[in-house]
Amino acid sequence: MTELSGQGIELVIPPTPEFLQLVRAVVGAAAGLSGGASSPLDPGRVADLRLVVSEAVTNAIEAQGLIGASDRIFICCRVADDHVVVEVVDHGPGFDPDSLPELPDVETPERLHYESGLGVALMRRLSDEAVVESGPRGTTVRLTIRSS
Amino acid sequence: MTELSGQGIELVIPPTPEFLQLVRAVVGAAAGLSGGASSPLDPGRVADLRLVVSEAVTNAIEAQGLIGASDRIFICCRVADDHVVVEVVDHGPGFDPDSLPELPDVETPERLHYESGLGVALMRRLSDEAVVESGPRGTTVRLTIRSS
Amino acid sequence: MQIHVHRRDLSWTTSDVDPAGVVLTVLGDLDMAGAPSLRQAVVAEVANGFRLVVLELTGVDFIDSVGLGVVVGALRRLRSHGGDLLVVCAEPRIRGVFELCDLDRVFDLHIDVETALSKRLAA
Amino acid sequence: MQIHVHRRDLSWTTSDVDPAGVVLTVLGDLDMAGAPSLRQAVVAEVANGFRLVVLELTGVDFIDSVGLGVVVGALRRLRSHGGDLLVVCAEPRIRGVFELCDLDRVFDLHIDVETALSKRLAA
Ligand SMILES: Nc1ncnc2c1ncn2[C@@H]1O[C@H](COP(=O)(O)OP(=O)(O)O)[C@@H](O)[C@H]1O
Ligand SMILES: Nc1ncnc2c1ncn2[C@@H]1O[C@H](COP(=O)(O)OP(=O)(O)O)[C@@H](O)[C@H]1O
Repeated sequence: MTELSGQGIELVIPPTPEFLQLVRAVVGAAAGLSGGASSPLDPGRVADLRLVVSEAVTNAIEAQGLIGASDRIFICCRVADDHVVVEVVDHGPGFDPDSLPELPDVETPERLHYESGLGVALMRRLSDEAVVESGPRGTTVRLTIRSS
Repeated sequence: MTELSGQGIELVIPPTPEFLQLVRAVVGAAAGLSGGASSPLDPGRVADLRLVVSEAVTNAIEAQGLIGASDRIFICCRVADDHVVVEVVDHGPGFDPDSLPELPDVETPERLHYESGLGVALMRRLSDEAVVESGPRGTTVRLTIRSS
Repeated sequence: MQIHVHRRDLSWTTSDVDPAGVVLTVLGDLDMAGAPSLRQAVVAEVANGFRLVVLELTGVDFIDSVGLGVVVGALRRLRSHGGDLLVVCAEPRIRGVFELCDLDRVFDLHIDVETALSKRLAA
Repeated sequence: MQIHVHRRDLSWTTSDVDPAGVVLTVLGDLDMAGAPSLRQAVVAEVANGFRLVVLELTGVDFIDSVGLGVVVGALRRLRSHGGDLLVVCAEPRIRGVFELCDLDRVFDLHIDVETALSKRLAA
């Protein structure tokens, strides 16, 4: 399915929020369990990994919800010597990550009207690499977290 | 891949014991999270499910270890109204579940020489259905746990 | 539901502070699955006339952008009713997520409920 | 490693019992990943001359057939050196796995270390 799908851990879940905690647990554990070798990531980077993956899967669930797509969401996680790569694949409507609206300045009163819109920024800030491939048939987000 | 692979949760892991705990966590959580609906299984049956799945995956890891097969092991879990079905697929050498040796009577001293050989019996005792499809290219174990 | 929200009237704890205050202690993972419970809890307190909510996040194991969104929404709701929201959060990992999103410039993140309330009294 | 094994000499606890006794308290999941640590711990105690091992499984969260196999192997090892193994396990779920395999006919499953030792003294 993807260039990663031949290695590491894979997880397929229904597109509902109840499974987010499970995804974080699996990815966090996989990052700590590279088949006997020790983890490339310290606990802080594992926490970052859990957060960015959670953001990506949340977006995948939201995107499929928008168009009522009940397809399951695919997550795979490959652990290398000094980094972890996670891919999240959905069948939502797709989007252009380069034309997302900006949030108002954080100290203005208008900012409080925005309860969303922080996920992609968090992914970009915490990942060493965040690649989005998106089209009308769905989105693949590939996140790389290196040891700090 | 299998008749179940279109639904529920799927997990693919490297064939090493470090991942057993993760498999139990995923299957236990999946049984409790049927996409918003409540679990068909009470906590005791979820514990049974975790045990039989752990036995099946342990055997899959052992079997692949015997022939040095590094293929990953596939686990899927489908949650229905009143039961959970789990399938474990390995690429080990296969076996005949109907011609396993019997253990000596539990109260004889010889019994203490057997540190293994209880897994398949446990799976059969705790599952409502345990189906083994096995051949030289691998084994699929399908375990059904009903609400008690 | 992946979170639990416990409530405790402030009037019950100390008479020095706003009697229309309440502490909401959140336990669990504040993500897309847990956020709705907290949102509902805040809506209910405001509807019941409470104007000071102390959000105690020390027992939160995980927070993401959806969880942050609920905290932002809670502040807006309280302010629009002339009230206020105080956030208590001792865990560096959770504080770090607020900081990453510059939300520490919107909320003071207090170490414990007592500190939050005493700073408010001093202000 | 998914389990921790803590050791405590019995001679240290009470002078009434076999001074060559040791309590091994196991914490975690006793499965194919955890079993080797326990097996090694028992082998080491026997090699060091201990002849009574009390296996304290109350902190075990999960046991499967591999875990049971290690307990059976531990009993055989101790008996073959003229020693004995006592199993302490209060948790019904863990006791249930022993019972499913009829291993409660091989081991008495004691409620706590004190009961295990006093039954042994009485015997
Ligand atoms: N996987 C995806 N599929 C489709 N659209 C997406 C996806 N991920 C993000 N988006 C779009 O990008 C927007 C911004 O995402 P994000 O920064 O995570 O904020 P939020 O999801 O809270 O709105 C979303 O509102 C959505 O329109
Ligand atoms: N997935 C499998 N592939 C190949 N052989 C298997 C598999 N599962 C079980 N077996 C065979 O059946 C035997 C009995 O299995 P089991 O009752 O689980 O005991 P144990 O695995 O402890 O020996 C194993 O020793 C092995 O030879």
